[in-house]
Amino acid sequence: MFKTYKRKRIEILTDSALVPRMIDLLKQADITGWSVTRIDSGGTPDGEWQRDDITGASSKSMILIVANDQKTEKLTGLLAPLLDSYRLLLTIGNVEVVRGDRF
Amino acid sequence: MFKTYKRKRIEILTDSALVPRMIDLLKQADITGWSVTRIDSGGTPDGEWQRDDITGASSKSMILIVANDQKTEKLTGLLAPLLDSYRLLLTIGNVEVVRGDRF
Amino acid sequence: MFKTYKRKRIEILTDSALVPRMIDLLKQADITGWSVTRIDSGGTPDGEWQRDDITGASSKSMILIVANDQKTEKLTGLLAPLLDSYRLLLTIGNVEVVRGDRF
Amino acid sequence: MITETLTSPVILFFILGFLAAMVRSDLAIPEAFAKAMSIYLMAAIGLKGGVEVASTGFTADLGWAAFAGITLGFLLPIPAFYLLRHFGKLGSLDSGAVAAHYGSVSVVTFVTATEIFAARNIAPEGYMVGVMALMETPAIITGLLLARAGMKQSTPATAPSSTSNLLHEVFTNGSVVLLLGAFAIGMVAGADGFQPIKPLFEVGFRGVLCLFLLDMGLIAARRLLQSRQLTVRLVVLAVLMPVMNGFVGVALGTLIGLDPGSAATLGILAASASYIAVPAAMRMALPEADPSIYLTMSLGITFPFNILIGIPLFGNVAQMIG
Amino acid sequence: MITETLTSPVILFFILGFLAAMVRSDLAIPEAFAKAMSIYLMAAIGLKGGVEVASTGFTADLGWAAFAGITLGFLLPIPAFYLLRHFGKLGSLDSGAVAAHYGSVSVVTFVTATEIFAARNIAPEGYMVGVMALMETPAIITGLLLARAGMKQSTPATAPSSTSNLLHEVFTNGSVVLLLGAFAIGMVAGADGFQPIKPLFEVGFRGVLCLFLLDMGLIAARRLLQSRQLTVRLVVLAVLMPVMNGFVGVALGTLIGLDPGSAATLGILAASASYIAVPAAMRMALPEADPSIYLTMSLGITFPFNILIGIPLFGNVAQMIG
Amino acid sequence: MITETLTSPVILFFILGFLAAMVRSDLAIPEAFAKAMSIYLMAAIGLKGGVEVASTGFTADLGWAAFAGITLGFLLPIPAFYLLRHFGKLGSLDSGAVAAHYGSVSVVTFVTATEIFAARNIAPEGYMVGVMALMETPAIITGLLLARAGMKQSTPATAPSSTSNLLHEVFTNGSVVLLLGAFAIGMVAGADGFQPIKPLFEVGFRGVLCLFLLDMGLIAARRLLQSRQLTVRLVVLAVLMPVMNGFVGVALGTLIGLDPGSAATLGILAASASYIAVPAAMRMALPEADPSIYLTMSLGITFPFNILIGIPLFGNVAQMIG
Ligand SMILES: Nc1ncnc2c1ncn2[C@@H]1O[C@H](COP(=O)(O)O)[C@@H](O)[C@H]1O
Ligand SMILES: Nc1ncnc2c1ncn2[C@@H]1O[C@H](COP(=O)(O)O)[C@@H](O)[C@H]1O
Ligand SMILES: Nc1ncnc2c1ncn2[C@@H]1O[C@H](COP(=O)(O)O)[C@@H](O)[C@H]1O
Ligand code: NA
Ligand code: NA
Ligand code: NA
Repeated sequence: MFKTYKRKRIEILTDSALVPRMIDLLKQADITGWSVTRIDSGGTPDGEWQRDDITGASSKSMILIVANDQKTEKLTGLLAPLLDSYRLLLTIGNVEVVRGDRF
Repeated sequence: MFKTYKRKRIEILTDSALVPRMIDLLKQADITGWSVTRIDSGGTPDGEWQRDDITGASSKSMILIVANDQKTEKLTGLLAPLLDSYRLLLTIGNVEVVRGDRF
Repeated sequence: MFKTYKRKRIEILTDSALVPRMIDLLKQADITGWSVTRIDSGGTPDGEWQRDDITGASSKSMILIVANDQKTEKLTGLLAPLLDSYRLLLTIGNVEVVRGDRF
Repeated sequence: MITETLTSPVILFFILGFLAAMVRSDLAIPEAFAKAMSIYLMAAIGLKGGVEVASTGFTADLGWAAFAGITLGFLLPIPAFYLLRHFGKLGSLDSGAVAAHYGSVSVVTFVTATEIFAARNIAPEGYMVGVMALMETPAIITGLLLARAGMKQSTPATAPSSTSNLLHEVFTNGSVVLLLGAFAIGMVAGADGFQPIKPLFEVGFRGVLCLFLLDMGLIAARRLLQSRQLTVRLVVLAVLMPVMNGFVGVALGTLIGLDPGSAATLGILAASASYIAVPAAMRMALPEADPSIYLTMSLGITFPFNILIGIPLFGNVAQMIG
Repeated sequence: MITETLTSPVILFFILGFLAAMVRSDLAIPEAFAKAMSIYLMAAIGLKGGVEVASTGFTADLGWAAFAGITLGFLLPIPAFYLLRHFGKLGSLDSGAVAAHYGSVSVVTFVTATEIFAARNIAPEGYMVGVMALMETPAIITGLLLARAGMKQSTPATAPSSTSNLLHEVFTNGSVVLLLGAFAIGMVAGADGFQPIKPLFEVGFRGVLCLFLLDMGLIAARRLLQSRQLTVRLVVLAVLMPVMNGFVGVALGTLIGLDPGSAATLGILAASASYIAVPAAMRMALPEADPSIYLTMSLGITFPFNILIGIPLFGNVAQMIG
Repeated sequence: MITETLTSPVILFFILGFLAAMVRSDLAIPEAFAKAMSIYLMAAIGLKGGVEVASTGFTADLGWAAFAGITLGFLLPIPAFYLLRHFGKLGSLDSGAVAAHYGSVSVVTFVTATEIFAARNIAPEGYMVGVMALMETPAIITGLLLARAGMKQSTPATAPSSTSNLLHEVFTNGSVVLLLGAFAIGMVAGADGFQPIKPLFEVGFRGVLCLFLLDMGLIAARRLLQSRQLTVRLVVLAVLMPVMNGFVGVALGTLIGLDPGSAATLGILAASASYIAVPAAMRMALPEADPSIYLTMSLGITFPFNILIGIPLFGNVAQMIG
């Protein structure tokens, strides 16, 4: 049988233009694996937006990361002060993975 | 240190044509933040489908929402009767977020 | 009132070229519902990649599945030996769903 | 005319796409590209129609053709609904949704027919583009009324979108706005104003239509392969309804005095089933109706039928009775 | 010139898109298609400019125009910043970000102006494409310096991206690289080398511009509808700044001896606000600035203003004083 | 011929893309657009080839060229495999996967070569498009047999996709279906039937090729920058294999009596490495092989090598020995 490990599943929703900056932060938190997907539209109390590739300034991406508790803690610490000014959305959930040593 | 809050992470998988209707329901549940991403293909016992932008009628989207328990309860109540007839998929998971008062 | 059921939310991140193979495995695990979305870029310790539709060989997809514990167990068993050689990422989380008998 | 049709590259690309999907090839046209071609084709035909009307002016024929088109749009769903309900054994929701598709029109069937009729020297009048745009939406209204009348007793959990919402959706539908907008631009710009942008909209037109039909062939065949709800009765109706509607259209067109090309075009408009405006509207207005029924009938059967048989058929009929 | 402008199909497509979004039509251009058109337009104008310069050679005029353009790029954000800060009541971060947009240029405004001036027989010189490319980035630097000077006291939690990073980003910006690269290719290839690829880049040009402006109309109107931060003062500035900058540009162009078409083009470049290079750079360099302010002002107000009024206005002014 | 090649806009756009990626510019071509251009190019060359063959008929030359192409496809992977295994130090899985790429062909290398040979008055025969399509898949079969022979002892956890599945995948591969389908349409339609759609497929051809090569330049350079697995030995092979295969191809083409242009084209087909059909097939059939090895060698090194050096080289060789 295979063994599963408890890890964190982190989602960061951010402007696509800021993805490289976020990846720098991931690396600072010793995280070396991530996946990015585009978000097409969304809404906030201020209004709604659609992805628009012409300006590039109003398109958002979701960064998905699986990491252990320690790296998650470190990343959250790096992100927390930026959440408001950068308009990030950060969620942290629990998942089980198989090859635990990879994360 | 920063404090984290327990919130619900809700996913609604729906036809892209029905996204505006779903957003109306979100607003009825006092939810003001959401993110939508396109789904490219999928399958059900009835068969498989691929996204197709010509008719627009066979493309699906995922709406992602972070909300507190009370709003989640309200939304689930609004959605439950529609799940079958609208062919929705609804999942509710637990996540931790940093700025809890926003959700 | 409506009742909710505990189910597993499974994510498989894989090369888009391997999605049909994965779907064969889902069917072997009696799973008949799934959704696929494209991933746009990502990184590993070896380097970073961007989706590229010309060769098709460097584009990745995420398969999302909601399933009960038994099917999840079966699927994980089928996937575990492939995780390394196919470079898959597999996460399993807990969610609540409304129409539990469907999964 | 049928064999001539079958050796035209436009049609051959449709067949190529259809066969490729049937042998389960992984050939795929990126959707953004398909959508872009659809927008290009609509802008091009709208412009050309508008430029033509700018030179001919509003004639009585135009008025009659528009009136005939709108009338067909409102009325054709009614017999379709009863056939679907009683011969097709569909519920009233699904019957209303399908009927709306057959009362409305298919832009690409229209474009292909125009090309083929032009090659046969029976090009329709420019205003037929406008008639097509006007025929896109009336059937949506009839289809919804029929569906709701049939299901009066059972109230859905939440009210379907309000009538005003729906009317808004119907009249601001992207394809209607684009077709009528480009038509208006063509009329304002006239032949002179059109000159500088003509190269793009004329040079590329038939080639883009080829690539678009390649994609439609793929989509049509994949619909057929993936469908499980399709009964023999529904297949019969997906062929019978275009034949019936097409004859009605040609006859009406000839009756009001249109030239054979325009009458044949009115026929093929009546025969065609919507694949853009109506599916989206039905998904919003009747979310409980099963989209795989109307999409498979419209795209999987009626569309190929019209492209391969309907167009030459109604062309011949119009020339005979015209 | 304004009424002539308003009946050109290029402008009419912009108006169609604007109106369609205003009545909340679901008309949408796939983004990949819009991006593709943007790349096509930049490659085409870069090539054409380069081919022209290959035949005329580097002239003193060219040098003066380039110098004037770069100077405008560096200096125009300064008065803009003070207006935004004191009349517009924006913070220094947002003022700097907006000012950078107005110092930089809008490619599609340039292209549209070139088309309209050419139709009025005052086509600008080919090298103006190069001038435009050079004007894309200086304002970014000035805007950032202004923003940072204003917020010296408050240190952001993490350092914004380092200056070297930023300069790299600014000079390797995709649109700058493409414009200057295509310009260089045009110069190397010359008229002969351009011949075989000319068909694509010339035949389709105006038609593609129509469809692109259709999309810009949709984007502009949707920006306006979705914005909530827009104050009356900001609306005033979004019209005032292009008028001011445009007059400065035309005057400077005339002063250094450019022909009326090129002077008018320098004017419209000064008047235009960036919608590609600068928003992306600001999002990276000043993530705390609110993108909805600069995008709404630039795309929602200044862009339509320039397309509908600025272009004919500066064309007339340049002809009068030229 | 090399300097002439290097001033052609088509090649200059490739270099622009390559340099842009090397300086880490954010220039990007939307993938849907790149895919669309790839489909357009394949449809265009398929059609043109088919139309030419419709007028020349099936000749003995055509038969010999097809036979030579298929033979090369089956055999070229064998020496490649041994070089990769023993000189390149790759495992048998990776060696088989890479060998399959070098036995197959690159569509865009073919198209670029055709353009450049045509400009040098040694245009290849129309049927070479068909030969190219036939050369896409045989190497996949040889490559897999080699890979599986080498790893007989070690059984993978699950069986790789069955042979019938794989053959299906190989023969219904989208690019093969499109090339052969368009070729067949060209043959059925003939010069007359092609006339109405010719504008799109001819007018735009070279311009689209420019933009496509811009993207290929970006992709090639980014592959190189991102690769970490590349050893010096593999770099040597990525240059050596095209040279060897190219000489074999030109020699064989000359031997069977092809004109210099067609022989040079057979050479460049042999020299080129697949970047569409084979990577996808390998990912499915040999998921354990490392895609970054074959993509980097094929796209990052061999493709630029062929575009910049291979094409003029084999053109010259064919003219000398022809
Ligand atoms: N920890 C992680 N979190 C999220 N995505 C990851 C992670 N590690 C790897 N990935 C994704 O999985 C892909 C394949 O990873 P690998 O198996 O390391 O080649 C990467 O390119 C990423 O997109
Ligand atoms: N509660 C939420 N759930 C999901 N997405 C959200 C939520 N709140 C905000 N977002 C997304 O985050 C983006 C930025 O939000 P904001 O920080 O409010 O500007 C929005 O446009 C949404 O796409
Ligand atoms: N168990 C599942 N897990 C993930 N996605 C699902 C599941 N079941 C259904 N779906 C998705 O939901 C869509 C609609 O399903 P249905 O309601 O069965 O028509 C399908 O096409 C899938 O994309
Ligand atoms: Na109809
Ligand atoms: Na400016
Ligand atoms: Na080869």
